[in-house]
Amino acid sequence: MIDVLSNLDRRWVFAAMFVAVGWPILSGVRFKEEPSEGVRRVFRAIEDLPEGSTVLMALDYDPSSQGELQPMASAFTRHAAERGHKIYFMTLWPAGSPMIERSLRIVEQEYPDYVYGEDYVNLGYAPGLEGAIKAVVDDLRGQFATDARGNSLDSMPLTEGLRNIQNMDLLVNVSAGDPGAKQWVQYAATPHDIAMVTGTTGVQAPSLYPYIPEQLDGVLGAIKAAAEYEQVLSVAYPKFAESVKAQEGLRRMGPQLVAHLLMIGLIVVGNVIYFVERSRGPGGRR
Amino acid sequence: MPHHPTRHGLGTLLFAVAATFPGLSFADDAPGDAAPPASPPAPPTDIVVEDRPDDAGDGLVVRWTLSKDDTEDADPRTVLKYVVERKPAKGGEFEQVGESTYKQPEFEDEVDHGTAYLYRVVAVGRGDVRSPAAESTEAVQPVLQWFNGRRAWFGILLLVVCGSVVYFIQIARRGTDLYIRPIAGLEAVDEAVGRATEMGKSVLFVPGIQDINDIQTVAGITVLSRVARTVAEYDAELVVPTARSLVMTTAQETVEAAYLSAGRPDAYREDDVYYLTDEQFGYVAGVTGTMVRDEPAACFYMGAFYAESLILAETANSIGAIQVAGTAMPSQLPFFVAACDYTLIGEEFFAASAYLSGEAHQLGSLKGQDVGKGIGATLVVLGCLVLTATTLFTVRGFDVGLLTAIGDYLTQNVLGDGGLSR
Amino acid sequence: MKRTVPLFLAAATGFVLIVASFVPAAGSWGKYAVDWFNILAALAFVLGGGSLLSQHLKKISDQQAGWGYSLVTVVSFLATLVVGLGKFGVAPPTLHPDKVWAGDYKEAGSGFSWIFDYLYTPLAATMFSILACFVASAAFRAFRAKNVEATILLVTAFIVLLGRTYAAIWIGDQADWLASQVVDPAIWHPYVTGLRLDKLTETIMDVFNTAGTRAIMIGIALGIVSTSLKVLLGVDRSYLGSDDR
Amino acid sequence: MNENNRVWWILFLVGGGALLVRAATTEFGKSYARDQTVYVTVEGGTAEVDAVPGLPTAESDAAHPDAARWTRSLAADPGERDDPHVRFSWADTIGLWCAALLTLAIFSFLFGDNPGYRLAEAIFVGVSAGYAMIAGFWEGIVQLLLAKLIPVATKEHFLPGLEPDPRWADDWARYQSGDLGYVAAEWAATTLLSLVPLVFGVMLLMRLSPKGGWISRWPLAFFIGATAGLRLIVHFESDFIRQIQATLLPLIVFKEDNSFDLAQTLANVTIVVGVLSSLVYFFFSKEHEGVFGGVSRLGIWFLMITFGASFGYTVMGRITLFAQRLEFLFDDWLWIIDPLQRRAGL
Repeated sequence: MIDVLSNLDRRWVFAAMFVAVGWPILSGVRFKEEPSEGVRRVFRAIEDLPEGSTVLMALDYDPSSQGELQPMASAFTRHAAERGHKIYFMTLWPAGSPMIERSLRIVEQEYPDYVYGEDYVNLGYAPGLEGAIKAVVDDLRGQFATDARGNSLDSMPLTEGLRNIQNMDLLVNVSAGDPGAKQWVQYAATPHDIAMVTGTTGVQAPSLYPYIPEQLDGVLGAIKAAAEYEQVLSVAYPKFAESVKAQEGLRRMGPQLVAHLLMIGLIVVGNVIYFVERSRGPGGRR
Repeated sequence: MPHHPTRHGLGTLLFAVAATFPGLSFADDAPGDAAPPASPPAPPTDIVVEDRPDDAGDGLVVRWTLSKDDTEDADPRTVLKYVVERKPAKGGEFEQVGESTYKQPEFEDEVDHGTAYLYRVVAVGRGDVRSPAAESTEAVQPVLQWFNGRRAWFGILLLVVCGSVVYFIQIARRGTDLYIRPIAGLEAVDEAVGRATEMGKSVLFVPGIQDINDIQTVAGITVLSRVARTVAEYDAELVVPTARSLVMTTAQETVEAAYLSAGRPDAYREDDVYYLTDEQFGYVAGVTGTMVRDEPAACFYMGAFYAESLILAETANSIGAIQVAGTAMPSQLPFFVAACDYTLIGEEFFAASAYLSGEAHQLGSLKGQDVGKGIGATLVVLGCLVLTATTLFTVRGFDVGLLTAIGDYLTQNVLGDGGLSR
Repeated sequence: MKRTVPLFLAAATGFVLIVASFVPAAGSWGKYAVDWFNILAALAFVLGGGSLLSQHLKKISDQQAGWGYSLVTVVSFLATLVVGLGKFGVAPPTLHPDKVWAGDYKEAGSGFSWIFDYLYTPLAATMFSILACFVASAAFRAFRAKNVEATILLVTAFIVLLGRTYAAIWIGDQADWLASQVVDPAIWHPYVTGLRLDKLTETIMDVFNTAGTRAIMIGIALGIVSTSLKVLLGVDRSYLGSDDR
Repeated sequence: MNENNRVWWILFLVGGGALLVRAATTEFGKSYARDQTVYVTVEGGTAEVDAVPGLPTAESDAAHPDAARWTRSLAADPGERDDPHVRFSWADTIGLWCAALLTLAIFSFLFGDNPGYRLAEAIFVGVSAGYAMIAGFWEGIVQLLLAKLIPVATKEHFLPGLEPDPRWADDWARYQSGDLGYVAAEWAATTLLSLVPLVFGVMLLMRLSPKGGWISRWPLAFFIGATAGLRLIVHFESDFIRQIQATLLPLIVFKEDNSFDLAQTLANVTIVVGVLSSLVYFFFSKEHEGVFGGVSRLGIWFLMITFGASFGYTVMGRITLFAQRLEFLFDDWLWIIDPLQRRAGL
C-alpha cells in the first residue's frame, strides 16, 4: 500500500482534484458562512457612509481571476447601490472594461432607478499602470477626457465638478495583482487620506494586511471572504437572501470545502509515507 | 432597512409639495428622521484662508469656525454640509468650488498659481436651506515651496541609508575585507549549470514577467549576466524566453556581453533570447511547452513573478530539473520555497547580483544594507520602549506629557510626514 | 563612448527623479517617465513581434519538427493584429456617429471581442486554473516534516487550509459541544475561543503573517535601495552590454 | 501503440461518445443573441440614443429620420429564446465550442504533452501576443503619443473626446499680445516633451540596423535609471519607513477600563519579535552563530509560518478558478447544471 502511494503518479492527484471540485458543482451542495471581523469591517465601511456618498470603484482584474473576484465586485456594487451611493467605475487593467460592464449590468437590471451620469458613471480604462493612479489623484481630466461611452465629463452631473479623486468618500478596489490594491494604497489612499477597502485574490491578501488599519480600512481576501460578505449582506438586506445571483460566492464555497479536505488528506498521506519510509531506514527510499 | 432613495424629479417634487403643508412630515433619505425643513442654520464664522504648505503654489486651505447649529446632539442634524465658494480678488463672481461635510471646518482648494482669491462659506441645512455667507476679509495668494518640508525626515533617513551603502562600497573598494555569510541558493548556480553541461542539456532562464521598469527585472538581468558567463565557460546551451520586448532587448545585450567576457563570442546566438508574448499565461503556456519538449537540466527564475510561479516550478519538477528561484514578490515566495531546490528570499535576491559579480566592492553594498536594517531595528526597539513606557505610566496615573511627545515625534515626524517640526 | 553616455544618462535620470520627489513643483516628473515608458514599450513591440515572427517563420521555412504549430502561431498572431487594428464590428461612439475609427477596439460584439471572449479568455483562465492541481501535487510532495522549518511550514498551511472552510466552524462547534458536556462553558469559553481553527487562522494571518511579510518588505526595500544605487552609480552595469561591438 | 497513446485514444473515444449520446438525447452547446438597433442623433454636443429591439425595419427607420444607425448583438440566455428578438447565434455558438475545446486542451496538459495542448499553446501565444500589441497600439501609441504629437488629427479620427490642452487657447492670446517667450516655453513643455519618447523609440529601433545597435542602449539606460530612481523612493517610503512606523507598538496593552489586555499584548509582542528576528535572518555581514544565530533561526520560523499561511490562504483562490472552469464546461457548454437559472423554462 505504502509502496503504491509513495510511487504515486501525480496524475492521480490531479484526477482526485477533478473529482473533488467537479462533484460538489454537479450536486450543488452549499454551506453557511460565519462572517469574520475583517469582513464586517469592510461591510461597515460602505454601510456607515451617509447615503449619496461618492464611491470610486476601481475594478482592477481581468477574466482570468473573475471567478474569485467577480462575486466581490458584484457584492460591492449591489451594496453601494442599495445604500444609494454615487458610484464611479474605472479600471487600470486593459482587460478590465468587460469586468466593469458586468457590474454595470447589475446596476441597470436590479436598480432601474439609477440614472447613468447622475448616480453612476463608467470612466473606463486608464492606461499607464500606477502612473494612472497618480493622474486621477492629481488631475483626473488629464487622464479621462471622456467617460467610457464617449460622453464629455462636463456633460454629466456626477463628473461635472470632478477634478480629482482626493475628495472621494471611499475608494473600493477589487484587485487581481499589480497595478492594484497596493498601488492604490501607496499613491492614493495613503498620501491623501482617502478611506479605502479592497477585495483581492487570496495570494495578494497577506501582503495587504500590514496596511490595516492606518492605510487601509479592510480587505476581503479570496472567495471565502466574498461568501462571508454575501452572508452579511443577505442578513442586512433580506432581498439578497432570496436572489440566487447574489450568492455566487456562497455557491462556490462547496467545491472549496471538498477540495480543501482533499489537500489536507494529501498532506497527511504524504507525511505518513514519509515517516513509514524513514522508519524502514535509508534503504526504503528511492 | 432604509428604503430606496428618492432621487428623481418626482420624488423631489413630492417632497416640495409635502413640505408646504405644515405638520405633514415626509420621509427623507437620511436615516432616523422625519422632520420638515428647518429655518436656515447659523452661518459659519471666522473664515481664515492660508497657503497650503509644501506644495507647488497651487493650493489654499480654507478654515472656519463651525456654525453654532452644527452640534453633536442635534437630531435631526441642522447642518448637513458647508459649501465653499471663491472668486479671484481682481473681479469675477463667486463660484462654488467644493463642499465639506458637517463637523468638518476645513477645505483644501486647488487654485491657479499667481492669483489671489477671496472665499466665502455657507452652512447648508436640510431641504437645502442656506445660512448667510461668511466671507474672508483678505485676498490670499498661494505660495510655491521649493522643498517639501514634510519629507525632511524621509530625506534624512534616505541619505543615511544610501550613504552607508556608498560608504561601504568605497571601503571595500580600498581592499578592506568584509565578512559576508554564504547563501545556499547562490552556491547552487554553478552546480546547476555544471550538471546541465554534463547531461548535455540546456539551461532555462526566466527573467520574470514584468518589464524592465520593475527593479526586480533589472536585478534578474544582473543575475542572468553571471549565469550566461558560466554557461559560456562550460559551453552549455542557454535559453531565455522573455515576456517583454524591452526585456528581450536588454537580455540580448547582457548575454552577448557575458559570452564575450567569457571569451566565447562565437557561441552566442541571438535567437536563444527570444520574445514569446506579453500575456502572463500565454507566456507560461509557451515556457512550459518548451520545458516538456526540451527538458532543460537547470531552470532559473529570477525576477518578478505572479501566479505562474508554481506552474513553472511544478512542470520543471516533473522533468527532474534543478531549480533556483529568486524573487521579491512576497506572495510567490511560498510556492518557490515549496517547489524549488533553492530560493532566494526577497533581499537575498537583490544581494545575489553583488555575490555573483565576484567583485569585492559590490559586497560592500550588502554591509550598507545591514546598516539600514540596524537603523530600522533600532527605531522599532526605541519606539516600542517609549510607547510601552507611556502605556505603563498612564495606567499608573503618572504624568506622561514628555513621553507622549517623544512617541508622537517618532511616529508622526521621523517616520511620518510631519517634517522636522509640525 | 558606447557605455559612458548611457551610464551618464541612467545616473542623471535617476538622481533627478530622486531629487524631484522632494520638490513639490516637480511632482509630476515621475508621471512623465511612466508615460514615456509605456510609449516606448508599445514601440518596442516591433522588436518583440519581429522576434516572434522570425523564430516561427524560420521553423516553417526549415520545415523543422512541429512547424505546423508555428504556422498556427503566426496565423493567429497576424489575424489578431488585423482584426484589432481594423476595428471590425466596432460601432462609432454615440456622440460621434460619423467617426467610424473612434469606437472602442474591444467593444462587446466586435470581432476583437470575439477573439477575446472565445479564445483568449478561456485559454488564460484555464491555464490559471490548472494551478489548483499543481498546488495539490506540490503540497503532497513538498509538505513533509523533514525538519523543524518544514514542519512549521506544513502545520501552518494545514491550519489555514482547514480554517478557511466551513469544516473549521463545524469542528469548533463539535468541540464546544463536547466540552460543555463536561464543564460549564461560562468558565472556559473566553479563554479558548481564540483556539478555534477559524479564529486561529485569523490570528496567524493578522499577527504572524504580518510580522513575516513586514520583515520581508523591509528587506526588499533595502535591497531595492542598494540595487538602484549600484545601477545609478555605475557599480553594476551588466545590463548595458559590452564596450566593444 | 504505447500506453500513453492508448489512454489518449480511450479518453478521446469516451469523451466523443458521451458528447454524441448527449447530443442525441438533449440539447446543449448553443448560444443565443439579442439584436438591437441603435439610432443616434447628435445635437449641440449631446447624443439622443434610441435602442430599438430587433433588426432595423422600415418603420423603425421612418421613426428616426436623420439618425445614424447601427445594429448590436447582445448576449442572451437560452431561456429567453422565445423572445422574438432573440435568435440562435452561429458566431457565439462556434465561439462557445472553441472555448470549450481549448479549455479541454489546456486541461490535457495535466496528463502530459500532446498535440491538443500544442495546438492550444500555439494559438494562445499568437493570440495573446497580438492582443498585447493591439492594446499597446490603441492605448499607448494613439492615446499617449499621437494625442500629444498631432492632437488635431487624432481627435478627428480616433479620439473625438480628446479635449484640447487648455494652455493652447491661453497661448494664442499670449502670442497675440507678444508674450513670445512664454509661448515658446509652453511649446517646449508640451510638444517637445512629447517628442522625447518618439526619439527614444527611434533610437531603440536602431537595433534593427546592423551598425546602430549601440544607440538602442540610450533609451534603455534612461528608463533603467528612471526605474531605479522612482522605485528607490517609493519602496523606501512604503516598504521601509511605513512598515517600521506600523511596527512601533506598545508591548503592554490595557483596555479602556485599565484592565490588562492579554490578547492584544501577546499580538503586539509577537509582531515586534517576529519583525526583529526575521530582520536578523536577513543580516549578511555577520555570521549566524550563538545568540545571533538563535535569533536568526527564530526569524526563519517566522518566515516559514508566513509562507505556510500564504500557501494555505492561496489554495482557495486557485480552487475557485478551477471550479469556475468546470462550471463553464458543465453549465455554458454541456447544459448539465443551471445555477443562474439561465435556461429556466426550456
